[in-house]
Amino acid sequence: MHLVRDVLDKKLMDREDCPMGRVGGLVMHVGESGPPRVTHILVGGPTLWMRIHPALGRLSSALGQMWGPRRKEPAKIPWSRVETVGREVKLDVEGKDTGALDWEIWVARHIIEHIPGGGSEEEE
Amino acid sequence: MKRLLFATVILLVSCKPPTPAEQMDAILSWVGSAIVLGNGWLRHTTPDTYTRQTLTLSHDQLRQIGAELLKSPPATIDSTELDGALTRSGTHLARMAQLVEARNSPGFNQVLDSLELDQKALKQLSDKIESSQ
Amino acid sequence: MKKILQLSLGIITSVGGFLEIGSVTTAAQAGAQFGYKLLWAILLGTLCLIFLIEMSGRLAAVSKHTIVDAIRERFGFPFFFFVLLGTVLVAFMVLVAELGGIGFALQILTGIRFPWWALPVSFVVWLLMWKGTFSLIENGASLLGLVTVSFVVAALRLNPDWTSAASGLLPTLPDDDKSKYWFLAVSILGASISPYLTFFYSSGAIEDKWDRTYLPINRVIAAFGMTFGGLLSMAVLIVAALALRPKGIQVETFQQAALMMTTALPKWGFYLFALSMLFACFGAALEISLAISYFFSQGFGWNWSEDVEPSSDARFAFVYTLIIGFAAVPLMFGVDPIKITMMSMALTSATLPLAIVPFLFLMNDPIYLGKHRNGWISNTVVGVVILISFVLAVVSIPLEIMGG
Amino acid sequence: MEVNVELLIGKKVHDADGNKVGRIEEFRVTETDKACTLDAYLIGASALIQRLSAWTLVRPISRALRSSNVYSVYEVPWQDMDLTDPDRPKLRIAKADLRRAR
Repeated sequence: MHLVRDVLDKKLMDREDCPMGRVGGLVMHVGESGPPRVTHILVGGPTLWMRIHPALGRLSSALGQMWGPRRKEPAKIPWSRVETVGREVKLDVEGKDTGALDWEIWVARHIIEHIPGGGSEEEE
Repeated sequence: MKRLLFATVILLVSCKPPTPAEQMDAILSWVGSAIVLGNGWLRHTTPDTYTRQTLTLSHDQLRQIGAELLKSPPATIDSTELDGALTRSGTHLARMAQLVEARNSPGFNQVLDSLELDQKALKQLSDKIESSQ
Repeated sequence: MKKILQLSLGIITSVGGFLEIGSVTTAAQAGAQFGYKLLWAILLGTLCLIFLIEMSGRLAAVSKHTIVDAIRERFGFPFFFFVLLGTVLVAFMVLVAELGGIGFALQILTGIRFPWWALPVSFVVWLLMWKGTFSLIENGASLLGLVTVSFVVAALRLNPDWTSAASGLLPTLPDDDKSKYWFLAVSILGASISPYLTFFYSSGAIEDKWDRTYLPINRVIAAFGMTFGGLLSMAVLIVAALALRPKGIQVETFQQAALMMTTALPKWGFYLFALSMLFACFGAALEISLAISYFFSQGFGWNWSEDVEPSSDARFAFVYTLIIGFAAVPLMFGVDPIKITMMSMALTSATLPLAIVPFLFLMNDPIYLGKHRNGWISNTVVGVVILISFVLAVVSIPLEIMGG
Repeated sequence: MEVNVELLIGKKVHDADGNKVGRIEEFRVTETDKACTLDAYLIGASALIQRLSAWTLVRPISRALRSSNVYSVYEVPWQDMDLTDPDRPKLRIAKADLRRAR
């Protein structure tokens, strides 16, 4: 398997087959002995902008502190939760619990549901 | 880099305002539109408001382009003749717009006929300008 | 049986959805100023579009990826972002032009000027997106768009000289006004090869859950739908060449374009033109808004579907809400839709390689397409046409800006 | 030490003697039960083409242009890469000792 071609930027699906973003970054642990291990999948915001330019990454995290769901850390999913890597990356997690859907929920709660016909006030 | 600058300069120099022939084409385009439109209105196939608005627009455009053209009239034609033809068609266009508002078809028909004469005069002038180029 | 129905529906929708303000304005200007001379540009653009549409449907049916999905996955976020920036900016300009087209159609019908229509029109477009489903939007808008077939009727009634029309299918050099000629050629190519159409089409194939069994249908829809669509554009050009050109009328404004069918169809010509523009621009505005939302959602991996409630794909709904709202602003300030149209069509040509070159790479990718990947014919046709459009655009846009 | 894989893409690599080797384009990994370990770094233009899965398009073109350029691709086993400074990846060995993949 190749990390960039087969994993990075692939769509992430949660336990219920709901899309929860794309693989924005991968954290690798490089130890003193033994081969490096991929430990986490990163999703969203600053991780993405950092790939274009570090300054954009910093701007994005600064803006993220002022507006929106105000998450301090990017959503991080342990590699052990990966079920399969195929057309999509299938995860054994609940999308909402990972933080990857924070923005989706924030936009739904703060904007969409305030517009008439925007859908259910309360899900679940 | 130098070559790029050179090319830009050439482009800027080659860029020029519309020629008198192009301005005459634009004027004829507006007069032609007014005539087609007028005929349509007489047959009751174009709505009043649209007809009136478009005639007014033609009038405005004619005045604007005409004024530009008369600032530096081409030497090959008599500029008083051009001025006269432009003024006449302008008046006719304005009159037509009024007559649409008054729904006066017979009167409109008469002015439309005169506008067609203006068109011929303008066309001759335009041909003269074009052939002299 | 179901597939035959889908097939005919597919063709009808592509015909009804083909014309929009860009193709009408560029074809009308070309016909009014150069007669049949620019018919080749429509032919070339339509040929390229047939291949692109077939390719985008094939990619979706075989790999279950839309073009945008695949660009993000294969080329990574930084590259994807630049494609997004360029494509969405141009598509946004086209959206402004379409909304302006609706406003203008309403203006000539009612006499109320188009800036006043900007807000109500945007609101109706948004409301349909908010409440409607994908099939309602695709089928409803394109069925109404079938009124544009009246251009063909008008063209036939004017008895065109078919031999000279046919000679226009081969490119020739103009006698004068060269920069305008090439600029129009570029704008026609841009109006025909609209990338948003391919995004829309491949997203539709995913929404309709296409699989490999749809490959023949896809091929027929692409070939026939786009050919008929291209014929509509040609009809507009022919009508303008026969009805406007002899009277010296150039299409500088929408009001002048509205006269083009009155010669062929004296009684209904004006109203048919107004309704054609109204419905065609309306359908296109919906398609472009959807295409932009699809672009963001697929690229970032958000949930997207036009068939669920807005709160279930909040960011998808948020994007089109924002985009449609912004698009109304320049129109309220009275920006001339015809100018925006001409510029956005030429810019479409200039930015074509941005999205289409990576798309060509994807269509040759054995991982996505296996044995269904492109043959050399598709690669060559699309590659060459894109190259031509790009080169012409880069040369003629500066000329037009300087000269005009 | 934690390293961001996505930020390593495109980074220039030098060998132990300071010679330029190429850019990191791809990472070969082995997926075992619930873990994913790195085998090798792929460096060079060919690694990029392979990452874009673009050989079917590039090969006929380069053949048509009769370009005799053999695109280089180096496969660097994980032991030979020094990522102490992730912005300046280094090899622990000399370029000449590298294995060329393919």
